[in-house]
Amino acid sequence: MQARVFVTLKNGVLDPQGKAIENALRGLGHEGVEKVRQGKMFEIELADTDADSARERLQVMCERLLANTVIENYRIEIGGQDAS
Amino acid sequence: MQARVFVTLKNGVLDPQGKAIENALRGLGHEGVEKVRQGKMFEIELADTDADSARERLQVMCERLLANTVIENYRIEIGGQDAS
Amino acid sequence: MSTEPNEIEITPEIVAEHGLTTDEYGRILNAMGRTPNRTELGIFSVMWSEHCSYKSSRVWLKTLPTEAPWVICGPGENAGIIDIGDGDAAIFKMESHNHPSFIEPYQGAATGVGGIMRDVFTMGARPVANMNALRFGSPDHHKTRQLVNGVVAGIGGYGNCMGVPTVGGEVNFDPAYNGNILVNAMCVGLAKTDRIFYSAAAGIGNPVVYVGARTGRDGIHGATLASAEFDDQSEEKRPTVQVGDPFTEKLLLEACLELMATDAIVAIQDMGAAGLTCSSVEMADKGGVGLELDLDKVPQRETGMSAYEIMLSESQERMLMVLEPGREDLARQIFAKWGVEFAIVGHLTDTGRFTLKQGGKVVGDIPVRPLVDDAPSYERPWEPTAPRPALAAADAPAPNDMGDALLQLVGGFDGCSRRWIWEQYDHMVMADTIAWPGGDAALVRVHGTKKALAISTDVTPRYCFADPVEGGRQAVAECWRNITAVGATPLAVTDCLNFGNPERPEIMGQLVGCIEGMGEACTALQFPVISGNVSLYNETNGVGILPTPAIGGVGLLKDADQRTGMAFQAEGESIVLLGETRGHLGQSLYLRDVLGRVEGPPPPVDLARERRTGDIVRGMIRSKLATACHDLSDGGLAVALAEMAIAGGIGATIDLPGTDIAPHAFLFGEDQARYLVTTTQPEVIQSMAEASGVPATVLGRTGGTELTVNKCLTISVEVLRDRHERTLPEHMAGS
Amino acid sequence: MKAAVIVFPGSNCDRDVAVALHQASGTAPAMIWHGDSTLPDLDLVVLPGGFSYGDYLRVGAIAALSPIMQAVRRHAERGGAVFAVCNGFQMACEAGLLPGALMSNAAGKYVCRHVAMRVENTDSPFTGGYDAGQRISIPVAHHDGNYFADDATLDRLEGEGLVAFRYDNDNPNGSCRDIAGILSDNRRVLGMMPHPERAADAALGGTDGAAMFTSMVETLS
Ligand SMILES: Nc1ncnc2c1ncn2[C@@H]1O[C@H](COP(=O)(O)OP(=O)(O)O)[C@@H](O)[C@H]1O
Ligand SMILES: [Mg+2]
Repeated sequence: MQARVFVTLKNGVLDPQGKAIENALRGLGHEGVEKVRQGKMFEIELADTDADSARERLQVMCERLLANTVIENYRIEIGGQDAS
Repeated sequence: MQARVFVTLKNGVLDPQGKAIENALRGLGHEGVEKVRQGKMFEIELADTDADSARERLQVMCERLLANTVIENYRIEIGGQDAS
Repeated sequence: MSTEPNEIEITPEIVAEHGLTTDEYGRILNAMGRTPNRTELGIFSVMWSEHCSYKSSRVWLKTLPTEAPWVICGPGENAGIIDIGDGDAAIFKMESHNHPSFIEPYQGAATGVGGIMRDVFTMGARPVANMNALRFGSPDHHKTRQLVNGVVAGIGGYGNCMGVPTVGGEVNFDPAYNGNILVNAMCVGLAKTDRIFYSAAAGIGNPVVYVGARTGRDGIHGATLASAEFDDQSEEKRPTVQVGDPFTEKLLLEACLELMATDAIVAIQDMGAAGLTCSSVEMADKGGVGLELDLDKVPQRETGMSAYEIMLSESQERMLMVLEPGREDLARQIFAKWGVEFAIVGHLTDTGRFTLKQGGKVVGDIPVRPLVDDAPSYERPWEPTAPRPALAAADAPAPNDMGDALLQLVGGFDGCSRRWIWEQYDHMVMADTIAWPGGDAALVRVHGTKKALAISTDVTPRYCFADPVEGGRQAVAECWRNITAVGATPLAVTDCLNFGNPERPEIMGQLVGCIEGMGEACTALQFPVISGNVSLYNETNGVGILPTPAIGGVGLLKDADQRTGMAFQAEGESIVLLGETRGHLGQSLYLRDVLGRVEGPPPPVDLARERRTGDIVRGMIRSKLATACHDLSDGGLAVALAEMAIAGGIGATIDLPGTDIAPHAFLFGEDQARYLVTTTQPEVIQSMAEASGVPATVLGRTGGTELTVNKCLTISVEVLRDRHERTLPEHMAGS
Repeated sequence: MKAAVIVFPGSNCDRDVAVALHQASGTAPAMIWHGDSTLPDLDLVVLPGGFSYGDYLRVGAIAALSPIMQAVRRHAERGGAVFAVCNGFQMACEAGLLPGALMSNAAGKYVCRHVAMRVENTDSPFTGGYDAGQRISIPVAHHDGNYFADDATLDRLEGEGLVAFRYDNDNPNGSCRDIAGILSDNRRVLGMMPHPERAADAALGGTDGAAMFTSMVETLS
């Protein structure tokens, strides 16, 4: 089973990398770029066949490792479908 | 207009980060994790209102800055819709 | 690619795709006694590429001096080795990663650093210092910023993670590098003289072991890419660039060093360019044995890899070893502890052949000797570079304002502070860096001793372009001078010879000329070449780079307390100029940056004078007579004074001696073999110098907050510093 | 003082900090491999700088899951001292030994240089050798030293005197309120980005970090 996890910085947490890219894009002449935030994406292949149990396991993985919930939010997508 | 760009390593390109995460997840007892690849996600706010022209501009940004197409692929999603 | 069968008809097109000429293919047929299969052809093509076989440069490299009583191992192994006393050895080498860095600056530069470190630790040394010599195109070329950003981040990214300090280097900007940047990385390591490891395989039947990262389809044909010219399409072709994994390399380093402390290793060789092919063939050839590999045993990252792909992959962070029989388990345990892949992939044979098996079948079988010995070697036609007419004094007029000219030089792209770069490198990790980037040579202590290694990389490409022989001499002399200026004894060099297309006689002439000059200087200064690397075909659309033979030198300071730096130490000290000033302005930074002209011959290098002056300066430093020391190079006396003032935060007032040299030529001329020292005992310095026939002129004194050259200029040290420091950060921030 | 330095795969300041401790205490600290799950009886545990697990995913995140970190946590819960430098600070935050998180530097670049800092709290086993408000210069070397915590946490840290060091008009990474190092509630765990072990030997360009090691030796023995 294929899953994707998106990890983004919480609102209100400064995103220096996003900011740097924003500036670089403007530097390249892209005037209309108003804001850039950078996040991470994990493409995960699981042995699970059951979507619910997979989602549960992914949630544990996110809480314990993939995201630092002090600063980050996460979102799980299973087989193309949004979850949690 | 809100867009998202996903940048992933091409197939066959070494992904040390993904590998390390994979190992760490297995170390945590998640046996069923078969493969992890890490990618980047950019959430971009554009002044554009026309989806087509936005897509075109994003493509240029990807080619010039957001991705290095020697080793990376990119995918553009506009307002929740997949493109290119 | 993997779907292509191994047994194919070798057409002239396939031969050409592999970068082999018809004549070279004839040699292959001769060596094989039959038509090669695809894997075998691939193996010949990488082994006979410029990068691996040095076919255009070999005859000339042989002319370089490589010996001295302290040289333990000269060119031919993974890196060169010198004896630094007390059973310690310094092991070092420099290598280029030019083409990959142009295509993917971060990963290209990173893997360059990873590769050179492997060359050093494969010989049993712990890497203790990295250096980097970089050449970029014009600062305002549209690609330059991104390239600088990526290359610097990549060098830092790899070295910092490895925990090896990057302690120095050099950078130039010139439009000649617009389409072809140079990224040369040097690594210096330390080992005990009785625990050095070589690559000659021995012991028929002994196991051949693969350790490190798995093999993927990375950079197949990287070695041939490094041997081909760029054109506008190169970016389209987009060869797979390797991604570096410094974490795996760090584990590989620790695991290898742990195994090296045992007696399990017979021979070891890193997998660099041409990966598994080059490493196995070299080990077998050096040991005069055959070697058989079972490709099914090679750890693979991807499925369905063909023999061709496995043999030509340039995946990073891998090593090949021959072990003593019965030591496999010990070795396996060490690698398991560090979490590094370990596999027995073959054994040594008495057949003298390089045999490859896959799926139980023989997929390659080549006699080792001809594969190495029959490699082509060319004496390519060459033309000497025409000498430049001398620059008449009247042709290099004084600036409108001497102070402005000095500011222009200390703030110019070739003269400004490189802090923006080296602050992105961990230059302090290992807690032995006692002289950081920003001085003449870096100094790194031999851990736990009073000894320190001095390291510098140097070359002035514009000199080499104007006169390759003089430029070659000057590169070596400047490196020797930088090491001397911190108080150390220069011992040996590594080089990285970056040139354009050797098939053009004028480029070949540059290579031949530079090597001639380097050789002379190395001989005269007893500064032998113990390792190095050649990078040719650095051209885009037929425009070559400036000839750039980068020299990386290492010296020894037996007592680190005797070192000196270039910063003015105190107010009221005398400033003494050692060496002869003639006011040579040809090819000077002043001529180029202030007058906007690139003309004349470079300054002549008098090697006997160089040696005499350096030896006496070193003595003054070690006896503490000299409180600070700086050699004179780009920008001449004025720039050297400014740098010493900026570094110390102390001003100075000097008078130019009464000579018939125009003041601006005295201040900005780039005559060689000169140093500035500060001292509280100018008379002693002067009489010492005079006794050795070295001119010594007391110019003035340190003190105050301004640099004043009477009748010429007065600038506050703060303004100088500001101009010196501002250029790179501002440019890189895009303002 | 019985001290141990934990060695993670990818640690690279483990030797440097061991040398500084050895110099200050006269005894070499034990070097303990991350794969162990117990610690001997110790006065001090050091989490050293480096790139544990390549700092892949997030700095310090994978190291925080190492078997040894359970033992380090127990040691800290018992009131044992933990000195966490640079990558060690990042791990300590990831492991929950200290509040907050370390994000990538505001300039987006690795930075290695001396920074000016102020000693904010001298009431800990680590900082007792300084005067309150003392200005010192110590090198940093990191890509992710940008300390972040929510305002409530920052207010609490400040209110309870748990900010150990602050950058003194010389913030190299954009950290909140110029924080360079913080203490745990019981002041027995110190996390800091700068490397005092690189400032404990005059030949390395300064000795402003030496007082930390002598202070640890005096109070923890
Ligand atoms: N790429 C670089 N990386 C690290 N340090 C560098 C780099 N380029 C220059 N430096 C440092 O900046 C200082 C000045 O460099 P350079 O002008 O080439 O010195 P010199 O004229 O003495 O050879 C040296 O200490 C050198 O090590
Ligand atoms: Mg110099």
